[in-house]
Amino acid sequence: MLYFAWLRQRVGVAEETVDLPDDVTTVGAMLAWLRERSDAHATALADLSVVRVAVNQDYARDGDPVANGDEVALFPPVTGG
Amino acid sequence: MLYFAWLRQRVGVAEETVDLPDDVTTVGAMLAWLRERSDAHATALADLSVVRVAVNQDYARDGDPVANGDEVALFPPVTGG
Amino acid sequence: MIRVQREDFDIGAELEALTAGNHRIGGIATFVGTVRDIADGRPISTMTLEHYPGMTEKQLGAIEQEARQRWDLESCLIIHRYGRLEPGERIVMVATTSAHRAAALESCAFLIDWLKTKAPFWKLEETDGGAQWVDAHPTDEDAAARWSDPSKS
Amino acid sequence: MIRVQREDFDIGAELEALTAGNHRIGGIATFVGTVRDIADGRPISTMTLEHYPGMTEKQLGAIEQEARQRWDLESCLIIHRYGRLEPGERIVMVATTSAHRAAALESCAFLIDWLKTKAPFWKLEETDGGAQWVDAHPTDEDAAARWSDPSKS
Repeated sequence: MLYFAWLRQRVGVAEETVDLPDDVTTVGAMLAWLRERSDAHATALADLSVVRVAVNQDYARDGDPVANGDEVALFPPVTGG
Repeated sequence: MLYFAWLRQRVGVAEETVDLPDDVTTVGAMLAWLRERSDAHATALADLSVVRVAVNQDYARDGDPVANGDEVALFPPVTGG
Repeated sequence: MIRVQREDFDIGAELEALTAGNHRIGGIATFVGTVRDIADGRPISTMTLEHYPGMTEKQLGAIEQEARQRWDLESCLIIHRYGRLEPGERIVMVATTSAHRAAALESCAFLIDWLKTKAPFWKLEETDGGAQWVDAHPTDEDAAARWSDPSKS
Repeated sequence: MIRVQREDFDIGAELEALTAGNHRIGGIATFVGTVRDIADGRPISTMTLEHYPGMTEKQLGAIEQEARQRWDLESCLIIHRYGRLEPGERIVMVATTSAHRAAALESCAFLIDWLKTKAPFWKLEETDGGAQWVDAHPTDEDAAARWSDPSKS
Protein backbone atom coordinates (compact mmCIF):
# COMPACT_ATOMS: atom_id res chain seq x y z
CA MET A 1 0.00 0.00 0.00
CA LEU A 2 1.52 3.31 -1.15
CA TYR A 3 0.48 6.76 0.08
CA PHE A 4 1.28 10.10 -1.53
CA ALA A 5 1.09 13.81 -0.69
CA TRP A 6 -1.11 14.69 2.29
CA LEU A 7 -2.45 11.12 2.49
CA ARG A 8 1.10 9.98 3.18
CA GLN A 9 1.47 12.65 5.85
CA ARG A 10 -1.83 11.81 7.53
CA VAL A 11 -1.38 8.04 7.48
CA GLY A 12 2.17 8.61 8.72
CA VAL A 13 3.93 6.19 6.37
CA ALA A 14 4.75 6.24 2.65
CA GLU A 15 4.36 2.51 2.30
CA GLU A 16 3.00 -0.43 4.27
CA THR A 17 2.32 -4.05 3.51
CA VAL A 18 -1.17 -5.21 4.39
CA ASP A 19 -2.83 -8.60 4.29
CA LEU A 20 -6.34 -8.21 2.93
CA PRO A 21 -8.96 -10.54 4.45
CA ASP A 22 -10.57 -12.97 2.04
CA ASP A 23 -13.85 -11.04 1.97
CA VAL A 24 -12.15 -7.79 0.85
CA THR A 25 -12.10 -8.13 -2.93
CA THR A 26 -12.98 -4.66 -4.21
CA VAL A 27 -11.47 -1.20 -3.93
CA GLY A 28 -14.50 0.03 -2.02
CA ALA A 29 -14.28 -2.78 0.52
CA MET A 30 -10.55 -2.24 0.85
CA LEU A 31 -11.03 1.45 1.68
CA ALA A 32 -13.62 0.61 4.35
CA TRP A 33 -11.29 -2.02 5.79
CA LEU A 34 -8.28 0.33 5.76
CA ARG A 35 -10.18 2.94 7.76
CA GLU A 36 -10.36 0.49 10.65
CA ARG A 37 -6.61 -0.02 10.84
CA SER A 38 -5.85 3.07 12.94
CA ASP A 39 -7.06 6.52 13.89
CA ALA A 40 -4.55 7.92 11.38
CA HIS A 41 -6.05 5.81 8.61
CA ALA A 42 -9.55 6.83 9.65
CA THR A 43 -8.60 10.52 9.56
CA ALA A 44 -6.74 10.27 6.25
CA LEU A 45 -9.63 8.43 4.63
CA ALA A 46 -12.44 10.41 6.27
CA ASP A 47 -13.46 12.12 3.02
CA LEU A 48 -13.24 9.64 0.16
CA SER A 49 -14.25 12.31 -2.38
CA VAL A 50 -10.64 13.54 -2.22
CA VAL A 51 -9.02 10.10 -2.29
CA ARG A 52 -7.93 8.52 -5.56
CA VAL A 53 -6.96 4.86 -5.86
CA ALA A 54 -4.59 3.19 -8.29
CA VAL A 55 -4.29 -0.59 -8.62
CA ASN A 56 -1.17 -1.70 -10.45
CA GLN A 57 -0.59 1.93 -11.54
CA ASP A 58 -4.00 2.38 -13.17
CA TYR A 59 -6.87 4.38 -11.72
CA ALA A 60 -9.46 2.18 -10.02
CA ARG A 61 -13.00 2.75 -8.77
CA ASP A 62 -14.93 1.33 -5.82
CA GLY A 63 -16.21 -1.66 -7.75
CA ASP A 64 -12.87 -2.65 -9.28
CA PRO A 65 -11.21 -5.84 -7.98
CA VAL A 66 -8.19 -5.79 -5.71
CA ALA A 67 -6.22 -8.67 -4.18
CA ASN A 68 -3.12 -9.37 -2.15
CA GLY A 69 -0.13 -8.98 -4.45
CA ASP A 70 -1.53 -5.97 -6.28
CA GLU A 71 0.38 -2.68 -6.10
CA VAL A 72 -2.18 -0.35 -4.54
CA ALA A 73 -1.71 3.39 -4.11
CA LEU A 74 -3.86 6.02 -2.40
CA PHE A 75 -3.46 9.71 -3.09
CA PRO A 76 -5.30 13.04 -3.40
CA PRO A 77 -6.54 14.38 -6.76
CA VAL A 78 -3.46 15.09 -8.84
CA THR A 79 -2.11 18.63 -9.33
CA GLY A 80 0.76 18.33 -11.79
CA GLY A 81 1.38 20.16 -15.03
CA MET B 1 -1.48 51.27 -56.77
CA LEU B 2 0.46 48.25 -55.43
CA TYR B 3 0.13 44.70 -56.72
CA PHE B 4 1.31 41.53 -55.00
CA ALA B 5 1.84 37.83 -55.81
CA TRP B 6 0.12 36.62 -59.00
CA LEU B 7 -1.78 39.90 -59.36
CA ARG B 8 1.58 41.63 -59.70
CA GLN B 9 2.66 39.08 -62.29
CA ARG B 10 -0.56 39.36 -64.30
CA VAL B 11 -0.75 43.14 -64.25
CA GLY B 12 2.94 43.20 -65.12
CA VAL B 13 4.05 45.86 -62.64
CA ALA B 14 4.51 45.93 -58.87
CA GLU B 15 3.46 49.55 -58.59
CA GLU B 16 1.82 52.22 -60.71
CA THR B 17 0.47 55.67 -60.06
CA VAL B 18 -3.07 56.23 -61.28
CA ASP B 19 -5.27 59.31 -61.38
CA LEU B 20 -8.79 58.31 -60.36
CA PRO B 21 -11.60 60.18 -62.15
CA ASP B 22 -13.83 62.30 -59.92
CA ASP B 23 -16.72 59.84 -60.16
CA VAL B 24 -14.64 56.93 -58.85
CA THR B 25 -15.01 57.25 -55.09
CA THR B 26 -15.42 53.68 -53.87
CA VAL B 27 -13.33 50.52 -53.97
CA GLY B 28 -15.92 48.80 -56.16
CA ALA B 29 -15.93 51.62 -58.70
CA MET B 30 -12.14 51.72 -58.65
CA LEU B 31 -11.90 48.01 -59.49
CA ALA B 32 -14.33 48.40 -62.41
CA TRP B 33 -12.35 51.39 -63.64
CA LEU B 34 -8.99 49.57 -63.29
CA ARG B 35 -10.22 46.69 -65.43
CA GLU B 36 -10.54 49.10 -68.37
CA ARG B 37 -6.92 50.22 -68.20
CA SER B 38 -5.43 47.33 -70.19
CA ASP B 39 -5.94 43.72 -71.19
CA ALA B 40 -3.51 42.76 -68.46
CA HIS B 41 -5.60 44.57 -65.85
CA ALA B 42 -8.77 42.98 -67.22
CA THR B 43 -7.23 39.50 -67.00
CA ALA B 44 -5.77 40.06 -63.55
CA LEU B 45 -9.07 41.37 -62.22
CA ALA B 46 -11.34 38.95 -64.09
CA ASP B 47 -12.38 37.08 -60.94
CA LEU B 48 -12.85 39.55 -58.10
CA SER B 49 -13.64 36.74 -55.65
CA VAL B 50 -9.88 36.13 -55.45
CA VAL B 51 -8.89 39.79 -55.25
CA ARG B 52 -8.39 41.52 -51.91
CA VAL B 53 -8.07 45.29 -51.56
CA ALA B 54 -6.27 47.31 -48.91
CA VAL B 55 -6.64 51.09 -48.60
CA ASN B 56 -3.94 52.70 -46.49
CA GLN B 57 -2.87 49.22 -45.31
CA ASP B 58 -6.30 48.20 -44.01
CA TYR B 59 -8.63 45.74 -45.70
CA ALA B 60 -11.38 47.48 -47.68
CA ARG B 61 -14.65 46.33 -49.25
CA ASP B 62 -16.49 47.41 -52.37
CA GLY B 63 -18.43 50.16 -50.62
CA ASP B 64 -15.47 51.69 -48.79
CA PRO B 65 -14.26 55.10 -49.95
CA VAL B 66 -11.05 55.59 -51.92
CA ALA B 67 -9.45 58.74 -53.28
CA ASN B 68 -6.33 59.97 -55.01
CA GLY B 69 -3.54 60.08 -52.45
CA ASP B 70 -4.59 56.87 -50.72
CA GLU B 71 -2.15 53.95 -50.68
CA VAL B 72 -4.12 51.24 -52.46
CA ALA B 73 -2.99 47.62 -52.80
CA LEU B 74 -4.50 44.68 -54.68
CA PHE B 75 -3.55 41.10 -53.91
CA PRO B 76 -4.84 37.51 -53.75
CA PRO B 77 -6.16 35.98 -50.53
CA VAL B 78 -3.23 35.78 -48.14
CA THR B 79 -1.36 32.52 -47.49
CA GLY B 80 1.16 33.29 -44.78
CA GLY B 81 1.74 31.60 -41.47
CA MET C 1 5.94 42.28 -29.96
CA ILE C 2 6.05 41.97 -33.74
CA ARG C 3 8.99 41.15 -35.98
CA VAL C 4 9.05 40.71 -39.76
CA GLN C 5 12.42 39.53 -40.94
CA ARG C 6 14.34 37.60 -43.55
CA GLU C 7 16.60 35.86 -40.99
CA ASP C 8 15.87 32.71 -39.03
CA PHE C 9 15.16 32.91 -35.29
CA ASP C 10 16.07 30.85 -32.22
CA ILE C 11 12.94 29.54 -30.48
CA GLY C 12 14.65 28.94 -27.15
CA ALA C 13 16.26 32.38 -27.08
CA GLU C 14 13.01 34.09 -28.07
CA LEU C 15 11.07 32.33 -25.30
CA GLU C 16 13.81 33.16 -22.82
CA ALA C 17 13.53 36.86 -23.70
CA LEU C 18 9.72 36.69 -23.54
CA THR C 19 9.64 35.24 -20.03
CA ALA C 20 12.87 36.45 -18.40
CA GLY C 21 12.33 37.61 -14.83
CA ASN C 22 8.53 37.51 -15.02
CA HIS C 23 7.40 35.15 -12.27
CA ARG C 24 3.73 35.93 -12.79
CA ILE C 25 3.85 33.63 -15.82
CA GLY C 26 2.38 30.16 -15.33
CA GLY C 27 2.04 29.07 -18.93
CA ILE C 28 3.84 29.63 -22.22
CA ALA C 29 2.20 28.52 -25.47
CA THR C 30 4.07 28.52 -28.75
CA PHE C 31 3.34 27.64 -32.33
CA VAL C 32 6.01 27.42 -35.01
CA GLY C 33 5.20 26.90 -38.67
CA THR C 34 7.76 25.23 -40.93
CA VAL C 35 8.16 24.59 -44.66
CA ARG C 36 6.97 21.11 -45.67
CA ASP C 37 8.75 19.25 -48.44
CA ILE C 38 5.51 18.29 -50.11
CA ALA C 39 2.29 20.06 -51.12
CA ASP C 40 -0.71 18.43 -52.79
CA GLY C 41 1.50 15.41 -53.42
CA ARG C 42 4.23 17.34 -55.27
CA PRO C 43 7.71 17.68 -53.80
CA ILE C 44 8.73 21.26 -53.03
CA SER C 45 12.30 22.41 -53.56
CA THR C 46 11.97 25.93 -52.18
CA MET C 47 9.31 28.39 -51.13
CA THR C 48 9.41 32.16 -51.48
CA LEU C 49 7.35 34.31 -49.15
CA GLU C 50 6.34 37.68 -50.55
CA HIS C 51 4.80 40.24 -48.23
CA TYR C 52 3.49 43.80 -48.15
CA PRO C 53 5.96 45.80 -46.04
CA GLY C 54 4.16 48.26 -43.82
CA MET C 55 0.78 46.58 -43.99
CA THR C 56 2.27 43.39 -42.59
CA GLU C 57 3.50 45.18 -39.48
CA LYS C 58 0.22 47.09 -39.16
CA GLN C 59 -1.92 43.95 -39.40
CA LEU C 60 0.29 41.87 -37.10
CA GLY C 61 0.22 44.71 -34.58
CA ALA C 62 -3.58 44.81 -34.76
CA ILE C 63 -3.77 41.02 -34.29
CA GLU C 64 -1.54 41.25 -31.21
CA GLN C 65 -3.69 44.04 -29.76
CA GLU C 66 -6.81 41.96 -30.34
CA ALA C 67 -5.27 39.01 -28.47
CA ARG C 68 -4.23 41.25 -25.57
CA GLN C 69 -7.77 42.58 -25.32
CA ARG C 70 -9.35 39.14 -25.33
CA TRP C 71 -6.96 37.44 -22.90
CA ASP C 72 -4.93 38.51 -19.90
CA LEU C 73 -1.44 38.04 -21.32
CA GLU C 74 1.90 38.73 -19.73
CA SER C 75 3.71 38.88 -23.05
CA CYS C 76 3.17 38.12 -26.70
CA LEU C 77 5.45 37.58 -29.69
CA ILE C 78 4.88 37.20 -33.42
CA ILE C 79 7.83 36.64 -35.76
CA HIS C 80 7.19 36.11 -39.46
CA ARG C 81 9.89 35.55 -42.05
CA TYR C 82 9.84 36.44 -45.72
CA GLY C 83 12.08 35.60 -48.68
CA ARG C 84 13.39 32.26 -49.88
CA LEU C 85 12.98 29.28 -47.57
CA GLU C 86 13.79 25.59 -47.92
CA PRO C 87 11.88 22.59 -46.56
CA GLY C 88 12.40 22.26 -42.83
CA GLU C 89 12.99 25.97 -42.32
CA ARG C 90 10.95 27.98 -39.81
CA ILE C 91 8.41 30.43 -41.30
CA VAL C 92 6.54 31.85 -38.35
CA MET C 93 6.53 31.77 -34.57
CA VAL C 94 3.81 32.96 -32.24
CA ALA C 95 4.15 32.77 -28.47
CA THR C 96 1.98 33.96 -25.62
CA THR C 97 2.49 33.88 -21.88
CA SER C 98 -0.07 34.20 -19.13
CA ALA C 99 -0.67 33.38 -15.49
CA HIS C 100 -3.04 30.62 -16.64
CA ARG C 101 -2.58 27.97 -19.29
CA ALA C 102 -5.99 28.34 -20.97
CA ALA C 103 -5.29 31.99 -21.81
CA ALA C 104 -1.89 31.12 -23.23
CA LEU C 105 -3.14 28.15 -25.27
CA GLU C 106 -6.22 29.88 -26.64
CA SER C 107 -4.51 33.15 -27.54
CA CYS C 108 -1.69 31.27 -29.28
CA ALA C 109 -4.18 29.38 -31.47
CA PHE C 110 -6.07 32.63 -32.08
CA LEU C 111 -2.93 34.45 -33.20
CA ILE C 112 -1.90 31.86 -35.77
CA ASP C 113 -5.47 31.40 -37.05
CA TRP C 114 -6.02 35.14 -37.51
CA LEU C 115 -2.58 35.74 -38.90
CA LYS C 116 -3.24 33.11 -41.58
CA THR C 117 -6.20 35.07 -42.96
CA LYS C 118 -5.11 38.67 -42.25
CA ALA C 119 -1.35 39.07 -42.53
CA PRO C 120 -0.41 39.99 -46.14
CA PHE C 121 1.97 37.16 -47.06
CA TRP C 122 1.89 35.01 -50.18
CA LYS C 123 3.68 31.73 -50.73
CA LEU C 124 5.25 30.80 -54.05
CA GLU C 125 6.21 27.11 -54.13
CA GLU C 126 8.77 25.74 -56.54
CA THR C 127 8.10 22.17 -57.60
CA ASP C 128 9.22 19.95 -60.47
CA GLY C 129 6.27 21.34 -62.41
CA GLY C 130 7.44 24.93 -61.99
CA ALA C 131 6.65 27.75 -59.59
CA GLN C 132 3.11 28.03 -58.28
CA TRP C 133 1.35 30.47 -55.97
CA VAL C 134 -0.28 28.69 -53.04
CA ASP C 135 -4.05 29.00 -52.92
CA ALA C 136 -5.70 30.12 -49.72
CA HIS C 137 -7.32 27.22 -47.84
CA PRO C 138 -11.03 27.55 -47.04
CA THR C 139 -10.21 25.75 -43.77
CA ASP C 140 -8.07 28.74 -42.79
CA GLU C 141 -11.11 30.99 -43.06
CA ASP C 142 -13.07 28.49 -40.97
CA ALA C 143 -10.34 28.38 -38.33
CA ALA C 144 -10.28 32.17 -38.10
CA ALA C 145 -14.08 32.42 -38.14
CA ARG C 146 -14.48 30.38 -34.96
CA TRP C 147 -12.77 33.21 -33.07
CA SER C 148 -15.39 35.64 -34.37
CA ASP C 149 -18.26 33.65 -32.89
CA PRO C 150 -18.53 34.54 -29.20
CA SER C 151 -20.39 31.29 -28.49
CA LYS C 152 -17.32 29.29 -29.43
CA SER C 153 -14.51 31.31 -27.90
CA MET D 1 8.41 10.40 -25.98
CA ILE D 2 8.09 10.69 -22.21
CA ARG D 3 10.62 11.97 -19.70
CA VAL D 4 10.22 12.37 -15.94
CA GLN D 5 13.21 14.09 -14.44
CA ARG D 6 14.51 16.30 -11.66
CA GLU D 7 16.70 18.41 -13.99
CA ASP D 8 15.66 21.42 -16.04
CA PHE D 9 15.37 21.13 -19.82
CA ASP D 10 16.23 23.35 -22.80
CA ILE D 11 13.12 24.12 -24.86
CA GLY D 12 15.02 25.03 -28.02
CA ALA D 13 17.18 21.90 -27.90
CA GLU D 14 14.17 19.67 -27.22
CA LEU D 15 12.26 21.11 -30.18
CA GLU D 16 15.33 20.76 -32.38
CA ALA D 17 15.58 17.06 -31.50
CA LEU D 18 11.83 16.59 -32.03
CA THR D 19 11.86 18.04 -35.54
CA ALA D 20 15.40 17.40 -36.84
CA GLY D 21 15.41 16.20 -40.42
CA ASN D 22 11.65 15.65 -40.62
CA HIS D 23 10.41 17.82 -43.48
CA ARG D 24 6.89 16.44 -43.33
CA ILE D 25 6.33 18.70 -40.32
CA GLY D 26 4.36 21.88 -40.99
CA GLY D 27 3.49 22.88 -37.44
CA ILE D 28 5.02 22.59 -33.99
CA ALA D 29 2.90 23.38 -30.93
CA THR D 30 4.42 23.68 -27.48
CA PHE D 31 3.20 24.38 -23.99
CA VAL D 32 5.51 25.02 -21.06
CA GLY D 33 4.27 25.36 -17.50
CA THR D 34 6.27 27.42 -15.02
CA VAL D 35 6.18 28.08 -11.27
CA ARG D 36 4.35 31.30 -10.41
CA ASP D 37 5.49 33.40 -7.48
CA ILE D 38 1.99 33.80 -6.14
CA ALA D 39 -0.98 31.51 -5.44
CA ASP D 40 -4.34 32.63 -4.08
CA GLY D 41 -2.72 35.95 -3.27
CA ARG D 42 0.08 34.49 -1.15
CA PRO D 43 3.71 34.74 -2.27
CA ILE D 44 5.36 31.38 -2.89
CA SER D 45 9.00 30.83 -2.01
CA THR D 46 9.40 27.30 -3.41
CA MET D 47 7.31 24.44 -4.68
CA THR D 48 8.00 20.75 -4.30
CA LEU D 49 6.57 18.30 -6.80
CA GLU D 50 6.00 14.80 -5.48
CA HIS D 51 5.15 12.03 -7.93
CA TYR D 52 4.48 8.30 -8.11
CA PRO D 53 7.43 6.76 -9.97
CA GLY D 54 6.30 4.06 -12.34
CA MET D 55 2.67 5.14 -12.50
CA THR D 56 3.74 8.57 -13.77
CA GLU D 57 5.56 7.05 -16.74
CA LYS D 58 2.70 4.61 -17.36
CA GLN D 59 0.05 7.35 -17.35
CA LEU D 60 2.10 9.79 -19.44
CA GLY D 61 2.75 7.01 -21.94
CA ALA D 62 -0.98 6.28 -22.13
CA ILE D 63 -1.74 9.99 -22.64
CA GLU D 64 0.77 10.17 -25.48
CA GLN D 65 -0.73 7.07 -27.12
CA GLU D 66 -4.19 8.59 -26.85
CA ALA D 67 -2.99 11.76 -28.59
CA ARG D 68 -1.31 9.76 -31.34
CA GLN D 69 -4.54 7.86 -31.94
CA ARG D 70 -6.66 11.01 -32.12
CA TRP D 71 -4.35 13.10 -34.30
CA ASP D 72 -1.91 12.40 -37.09
CA LEU D 73 1.31 13.43 -35.33
CA GLU D 74 4.86 13.32 -36.58
CA SER D 75 6.34 13.45 -33.09
CA CYS D 76 5.32 14.07 -29.53
CA LEU D 77 7.17 14.96 -26.33
CA ILE D 78 6.19 15.19 -22.68
CA ILE D 79 8.74 16.22 -20.07
CA HIS D 80 7.66 16.61 -16.45
CA ARG D 81 9.97 17.58 -13.62
CA TYR D 82 9.71 16.66 -9.95
CA GLY D 83 11.48 17.83 -6.82
CA ARG D 84 12.08 21.32 -5.50
CA LEU D 85 11.41 24.24 -7.87
CA GLU D 86 11.56 28.00 -7.46
CA PRO D 87 9.32 30.65 -9.02
CA GLY D 88 10.13 31.09 -12.70
CA GLU D 89 11.39 27.52 -13.12
CA ARG D 90 9.96 25.24 -15.79
CA ILE D 91 7.75 22.40 -14.54
CA VAL D 92 6.43 20.71 -17.65
CA MET D 93 6.79 20.82 -21.42
CA VAL D 94 4.54 19.23 -24.00
CA ALA D 95 5.22 19.50 -27.71
CA THR D 96 3.57 17.99 -30.75
CA THR D 97 4.43 18.19 -34.43
CA SER D 98 2.24 17.47 -37.42
CA ALA D 99 1.87 18.21 -41.11
CA HIS D 100 -1.01 20.51 -40.20
CA ARG D 101 -1.27 23.18 -37.55
CA ALA D 102 -4.72 22.24 -36.21
CA ALA D 103 -3.52 18.75 -35.28
CA ALA D 104 -0.45 20.17 -33.53
CA LEU D 105 -2.38 22.88 -31.65
CA GLU D 106 -5.26 20.64 -30.57
CA SER D 107 -3.12 17.70 -29.49
CA CYS D 108 -0.84 20.00 -27.50
CA ALA D 109 -3.81 21.43 -25.59
CA PHE D 110 -5.19 17.92 -25.14
CA LEU D 111 -1.92 16.63 -23.68
CA ILE D 112 -1.59 19.32 -21.06
CA ASP D 113 -5.28 19.18 -20.14
CA TRP D 114 -5.26 15.39 -19.71
CA LEU D 115 -1.92 15.36 -17.98
CA LYS D 116 -3.27 17.80 -15.39
CA THR D 117 -5.98 15.37 -14.30
CA LYS D 118 -4.26 12.01 -14.89
CA ALA D 119 -0.52 12.22 -14.21
CA PRO D 120 0.19 11.44 -10.54
CA PHE D 121 1.96 14.61 -9.40
CA TRP D 122 1.21 16.69 -6.31
CA LYS D 123 2.38 20.20 -5.60
CA LEU D 124 3.44 21.37 -2.16
CA GLU D 125 3.76 25.15 -2.02
CA GLU D 126 5.81 26.92 0.62
CA THR D 127 4.44 30.31 1.60
CA ASP D 128 4.91 32.64 4.57
CA GLY D 129 2.04 30.77 6.17
CA GLY D 130 3.82 27.43 5.90
CA ALA D 131 3.76 24.54 3.45
CA GLN D 132 0.47 23.67 1.82
CA TRP D 133 -0.63 20.99 -0.64
CA VAL D 134 -2.23 22.52 -3.71
CA ASP D 135 -5.88 21.59 -4.21
CA ALA D 136 -6.99 20.25 -7.56
CA HIS D 137 -8.87 22.85 -9.61
CA PRO D 138 -12.38 21.94 -10.77
CA THR D 139 -11.55 23.90 -13.95
CA ASP D 140 -8.85 21.31 -14.70
CA GLU D 141 -11.49 18.58 -14.71
CA ASP D 142 -13.61 20.75 -17.01
CA ALA D 143 -10.71 21.34 -19.36
CA ALA D 144 -9.98 17.61 -19.56
CA ALA D 145 -13.67 16.74 -19.89
CA ARG D 146 -14.09 18.72 -23.10
CA TRP D 147 -11.76 16.23 -24.80
CA SER D 148 -14.05 13.39 -23.73
CA ASP D 149 -17.07 14.89 -25.45
CA PRO D 150 -16.87 14.01 -29.15
CA SER D 151 -19.16 16.93 -30.03
CA LYS D 152 -16.54 19.40 -28.86
CA SER D 153 -13.31 17.86 -30.09
